[in-house]
Amino acid sequence: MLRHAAKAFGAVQALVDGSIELYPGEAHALVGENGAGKSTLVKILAGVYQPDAGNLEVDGQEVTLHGPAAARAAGLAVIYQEPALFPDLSVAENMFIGRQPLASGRRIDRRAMRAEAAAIFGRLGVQLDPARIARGLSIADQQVVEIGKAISLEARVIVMDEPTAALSAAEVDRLFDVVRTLRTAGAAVLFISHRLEEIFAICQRVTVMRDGRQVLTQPLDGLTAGDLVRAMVGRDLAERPAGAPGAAGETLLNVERLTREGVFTDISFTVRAGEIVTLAGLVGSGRSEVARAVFGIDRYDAGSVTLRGNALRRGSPTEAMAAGVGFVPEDRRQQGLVMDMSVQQNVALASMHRLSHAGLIRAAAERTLAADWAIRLKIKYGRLTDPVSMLSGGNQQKVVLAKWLARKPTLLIVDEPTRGIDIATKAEVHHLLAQLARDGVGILMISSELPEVLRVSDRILVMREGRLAAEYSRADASEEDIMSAATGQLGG
Amino acid sequence: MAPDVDLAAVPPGPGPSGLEALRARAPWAFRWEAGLALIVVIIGIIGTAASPEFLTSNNLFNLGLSNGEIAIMALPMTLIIISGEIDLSVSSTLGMASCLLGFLWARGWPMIAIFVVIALVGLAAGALNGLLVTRVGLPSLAVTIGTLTLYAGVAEILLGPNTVSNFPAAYTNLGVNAVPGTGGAITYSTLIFAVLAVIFGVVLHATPVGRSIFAMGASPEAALYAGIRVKRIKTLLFMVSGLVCSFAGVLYTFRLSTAVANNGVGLELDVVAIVLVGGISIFGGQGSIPGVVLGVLAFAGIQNALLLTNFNQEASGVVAGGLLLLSVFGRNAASYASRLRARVPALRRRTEGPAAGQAAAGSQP
Amino acid sequence: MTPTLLRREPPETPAEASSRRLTERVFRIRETGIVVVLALFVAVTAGVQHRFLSDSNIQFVLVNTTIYALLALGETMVVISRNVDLSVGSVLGMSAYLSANLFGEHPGIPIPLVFLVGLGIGAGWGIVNGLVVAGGRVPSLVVTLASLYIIRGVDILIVGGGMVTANTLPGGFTGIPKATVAGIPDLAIAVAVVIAAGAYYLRSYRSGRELYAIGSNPEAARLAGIPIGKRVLFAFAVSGAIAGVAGVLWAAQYGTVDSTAGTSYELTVITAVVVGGVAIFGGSGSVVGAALGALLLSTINSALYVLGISDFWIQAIFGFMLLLAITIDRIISVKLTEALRLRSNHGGT
Amino acid sequence: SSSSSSSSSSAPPASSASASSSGGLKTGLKIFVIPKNLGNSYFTTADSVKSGGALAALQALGEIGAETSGTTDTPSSQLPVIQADISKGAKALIISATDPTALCPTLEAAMKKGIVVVTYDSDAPTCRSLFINQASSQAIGDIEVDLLAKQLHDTGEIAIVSASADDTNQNAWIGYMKQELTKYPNMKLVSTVYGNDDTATSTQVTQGLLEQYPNLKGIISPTTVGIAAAAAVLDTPKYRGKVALTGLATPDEMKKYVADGTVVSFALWDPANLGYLAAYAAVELASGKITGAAGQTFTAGKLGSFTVGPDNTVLLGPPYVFNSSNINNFNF
Ligand SMILES: Nc1ncnc2c1ncn2[C@@H]1O[C@H](COP(=O)(O)OP(=O)(O)OP(=O)(O)O)[C@@H](O)[C@H]1O
Ligand SMILES: Nc1ncnc2c1ncn2[C@@H]1O[C@H](COP(=O)(O)OP(=O)(O)OP(=O)(O)O)[C@@H](O)[C@H]1O
Ligand SMILES: [Mg+2]
Ligand SMILES: [Mg+2]
Repeated sequence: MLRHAAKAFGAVQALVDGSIELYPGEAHALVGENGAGKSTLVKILAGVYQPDAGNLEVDGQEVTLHGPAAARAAGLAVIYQEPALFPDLSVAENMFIGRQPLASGRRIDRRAMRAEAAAIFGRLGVQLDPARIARGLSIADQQVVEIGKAISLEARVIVMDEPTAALSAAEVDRLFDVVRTLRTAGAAVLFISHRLEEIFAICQRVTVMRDGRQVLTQPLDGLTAGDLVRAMVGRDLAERPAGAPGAAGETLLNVERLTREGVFTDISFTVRAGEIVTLAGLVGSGRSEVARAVFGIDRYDAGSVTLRGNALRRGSPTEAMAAGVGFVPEDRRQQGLVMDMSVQQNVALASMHRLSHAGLIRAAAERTLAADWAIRLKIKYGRLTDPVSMLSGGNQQKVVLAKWLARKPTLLIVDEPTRGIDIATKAEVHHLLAQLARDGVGILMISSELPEVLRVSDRILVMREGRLAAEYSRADASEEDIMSAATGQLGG
Repeated sequence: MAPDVDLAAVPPGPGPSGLEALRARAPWAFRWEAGLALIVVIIGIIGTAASPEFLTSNNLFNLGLSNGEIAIMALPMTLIIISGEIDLSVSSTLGMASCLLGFLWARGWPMIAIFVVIALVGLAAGALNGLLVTRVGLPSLAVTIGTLTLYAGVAEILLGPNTVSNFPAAYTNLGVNAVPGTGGAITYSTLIFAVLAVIFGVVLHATPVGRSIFAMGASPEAALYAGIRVKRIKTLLFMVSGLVCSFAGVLYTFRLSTAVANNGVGLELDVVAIVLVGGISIFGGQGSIPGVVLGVLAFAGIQNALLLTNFNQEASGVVAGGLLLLSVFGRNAASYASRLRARVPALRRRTEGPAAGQAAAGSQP
Repeated sequence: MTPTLLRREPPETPAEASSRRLTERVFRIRETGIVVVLALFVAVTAGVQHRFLSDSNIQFVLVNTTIYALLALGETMVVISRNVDLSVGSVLGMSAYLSANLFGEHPGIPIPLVFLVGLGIGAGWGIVNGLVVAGGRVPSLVVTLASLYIIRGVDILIVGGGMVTANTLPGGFTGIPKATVAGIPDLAIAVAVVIAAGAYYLRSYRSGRELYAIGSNPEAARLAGIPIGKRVLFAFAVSGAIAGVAGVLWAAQYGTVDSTAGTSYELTVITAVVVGGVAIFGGSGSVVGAALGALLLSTINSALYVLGISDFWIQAIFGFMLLLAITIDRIISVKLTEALRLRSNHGGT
Repeated sequence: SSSSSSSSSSAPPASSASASSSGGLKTGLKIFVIPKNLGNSYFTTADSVKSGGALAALQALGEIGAETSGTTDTPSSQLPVIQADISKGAKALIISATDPTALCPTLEAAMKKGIVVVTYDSDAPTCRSLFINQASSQAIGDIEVDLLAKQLHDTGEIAIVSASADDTNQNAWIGYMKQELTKYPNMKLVSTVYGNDDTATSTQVTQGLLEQYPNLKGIISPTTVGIAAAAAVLDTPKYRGKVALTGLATPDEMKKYVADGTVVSFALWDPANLGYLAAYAAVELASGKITGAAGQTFTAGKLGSFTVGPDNTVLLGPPYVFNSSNINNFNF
């Protein structure tokens, strides 16, 4: 258990008074808005950060964790919010690095290592090749590997910082089975998520944090989602209507028989002005690849992409942007943000030319732009000139959104736009998307979270193994339909 | 739970918070450039103390003369390193241009025509680097080590054993005479460096292209997703480098009024060293032109001061290396200071902090 | 902490086995890339000038390779950990002079002892590099660029204009590079063994794998609790030590040593490493590849001389060959990742 | 004078005790000795006090001497040093020119300031008062060919391992070698290769020669680095005595190879004497005792008296031939 831990980063007081108690055999939920201090608390438990104050006890013994290794030795396993794999090592080695099973003479026993990895993936019900190198794994696959690693540690305390953020329903269910078995095996699980339904699904007790403080800890039964949200936000959250489907206008985007060898095949769909079209499907179904191809990041082998009737050159994001396309990618740390750059520079990154006069960037204009969007999206930051890496996961995601909204795109592609975004903000984002649609922007969304899909989409396209499996309008879509289409149990 | 309360009650130390305040008010004081400026001043003082000759216009002239080309080549190198690449072929590009100049002049070409050819060849040399890096996807370190040899080889082919030195005085004087009205202190190469420095500075720090260069250096993928033409800009940077270096080759040739195959051999590491002393991060994404200008001053100043004192010339390498180390540590000292606040309460975790974390940061080429 | 429970799980699935075959092929092919280039090159050269394959020339090439191959071994360990050691040339130079000088100072000093001294000098500098890099949170390229200057400077200060001449060296010492069994230089065999050992260590021992992990993603390595500082320090120490030994061999091979020994070797070694398919930004590559890279370089070199190419063309051709070699190697590896991507998506996640 | 100097150039360098400072020479003059580059053993021998070179002579004459230069033998590394020396108030410069055209503007400026410029080892004809020539290029070219011819009984393929292709000295000597070779119709120069005075490169070019010309009978290497590398390559039963080697080398470098028969004989002058003579000439000039005009004579301490020849050149003497019989009398 952790008591009264405090942690500050420079000016930012990330954690004021975070306390949490975990008991064997329980799944304990930790919730809070973006920037509430959850990950910071996690990193303290993991020995990554040393608390400025407060103490940590394991089995009643006070311990000081000098580093991740120490935490691991103390029986804590952590799944970090942002997967951190070794791209050049095999999946199996990623899981067992530093503790590979040994054969005679302290040599590494590769076979045993792969067998163990395979076994764990078996338990998780995923088909991931332990011998494949990690480079090129999708976020989801990366998350799976992280989970596998944590399980393989057979730790007594397992901390999961938003493990489901990148996963879709099927994988989530698997994960929950695993959590349950872990619990019955007597381990304690600390589970962080912004999806409250998940919390209620597997957790017994909950701790709510607000602005770096523990504001509530009690058993879940008897609590409602509303109670939690109130505790998190500190006020009642007016349930915003996602907004009625705007009158869809002219066809903006027209994707014809798009194909990329081995990733996706024969994808055709359109997005009209003022319409929100969602690509649903299991993780790894190739949705991001389609989006990347449309935006010009990846090349495609066949097919065509036209915007307002004029074809987009393949493999040229610059051209797509010029034509008015915006793209919020799924991996904010690698693709969405330049981590070393300041919040303000990141917001301005896609609008530099608009912000410059006579070829020179106008600093003032840049600042106002950033400040303006920071307010509109309620971004939590220290100074606009701080590196964006200082922001919490959710706030980072908002910065990415701001970067693209600042361009006033005619077509906005958003890949997992609310990944790791807290419930209040998520509502805002949904509202924002709806508003954009109403203003005539066409939106292509990728989401692995069915409630979200059903909530905001006008039309839903389901992908399976790189192909379009089904299409629904919001009216006649249900979670069941989508899941079955995505997994292939579609009757005919 | 008394101890807990006590612990929780520990207020942040006043010292660090004061430091924070200062940092907030005067961030520049924490930049490496500030420290470097200080070093330059110190070098100036020591130099003058060591030899009355140091600050004479005559000596400044010599100083500018012997460092002009290196300084000029450092500018494109700065942009390239910030963009996350490196160009080791600068010296052999200089040599190749020098030999081309001699080769064509010996065949009676008019100077203007020669300049045009040299410019084109320089651009082509840079383009080759750029294309191999951006299109084939080879690491620039490897590519430019290769072209370092290749271009030096071309120089050899051009002149072989010959030395060309009958260049018209009108040109060679540029190397010997000072810019009029500067009290004989400023060489033409110094002047050119100053002008280029301003241009490069503006481009890097005030234009979208410059911002893009920082972005692609810090995170190529994010830059791509922001619609920045990473490959194109990088290729252009290498071409600019080729152009500037071949221009430096012309200056070099006229200064020594000699075109010979081994001109400029081995300068590449000096150029890189200067850029690094100037506070450019070798990982890309960080640095400034003013820093590099200061780096040039520090580097040239020290070398020259050593020459004037009867210091054993053989050890100049030791001093240059020392300066280089000082630059990296100095840069960190600045950030140590700013991180002081985070470190103070954590002194007890000596074991973790430095070793692990810092190696993580340090362990990239 | 290894979960022994799980050991008794069903053995690998067919899919997995096949995939492993593929990934292993990846590694093998990385080297085959160079082997192919090498073979082609030798074939062509020998076709033009059959004496290129004469015993004596093979010996020449192998012996010329040994020093670079050794240095490449150390450099590879450093580069894999996402660092670089530019000081090897200077270290070699200093070790060459100081160790060879011992024969003059203490006539009759046992040769193995001299090698130990060289190794000690090298390891010393390597540890200094490592400590500064790992402990000082400073990029290795800058540090070792600095130590390149500094060590060479110190060397020049020590040596001055002096030099060690062959007459002070015992015949047993200068004989080392010349001894052969069945036409193969003993030295080449010894070096091959050392490299094999290095390769095995990096492939099959935890600390070896951790070097790859560090180079592949330092931040993740830290989270995984890998002792980054220790490992990086070790890599630099090994690189230095090897450079020290290489220095002694240098003295043995050339007999005359002054303060310029090993000048600008660093670039050649890094070239060998890169040509050998080691990723310059760490995480992947093999020692064997690097050694083959070194072999390729000195083969190209020797071929150009044996073919009697005009001296003025040699450098250009050499540079061209370099670019060609890394380009070919790159193309091969790209093809492989493509294959990998397609495969992984048939396997599907 | 030539006889006296030749005999003395063979004498092992005496300690500077014997130096008799001939009357009327100024003392306390600031004089800089500037070899092509530092850390080069040939020049260290020529300059240092220990070996009785230039600095020894300057010391004996009561001048303030110092050796300065860059670390690579390129004009761009030598030039700043010269400029600095001028700034430091030199009265005379004793310099081995890396590249006459590059250095001349600066050296001329120095002479205008009244600074004496004496070149040694490598000349800068248009911008110096005197050149101290170690030996006439003709003599060097001839003797190396003759030495090799004697070993090969005037027949066989031979090759040259030179330093860098743009080295004026090397090219001059090679020119005279080719001239001399016309005397030996059965000796065929099959190739000239360049080791750039780098040991590893010189080794490889030598190996290349051996493979390329299986009938190669002899190698001339008119550069100390080159000949040492070549000797190390030939020092195996396979080549010893079958491929002859000669050239320019310091005795110490060759002792081992002369002892085991890889090398029979080679030539050189005493670098120390070269520096010693240059120093005396510089002081004579700086003291206004001579102007450097042809025909003037002066005494250079233990080396006896010398006469300025045509082109304001002073000749140290003919190159000296080392072989098993005399090599052990020398250590430099
Ligand atoms: N390395 C850091 N440097 C500076 N500030 C930081 C750092 N890490 C986190 N912070 C700040 O601390 C606060 C808490 O961050 P934390 O990541 O713990 O939030 P969180 O609860 O995990 O949010 P999310 O749900 O979005 O992940 C945020 O305001 C963030 O800006
Ligand atoms: N950069 C890459 N290189 C190689 N393969 C990749 C890469 N990115 C993704 N893949 C593979 O392509 C397939 C589809 O990718 P991805 O998982 O992004 O699709 P998705 O439906 O968008 O999933 P997500 O829900 O993560 O967005 C997956 O099998 C993944 O492993
Ligand atoms: Mg978080
Ligand atoms: Mg995706």
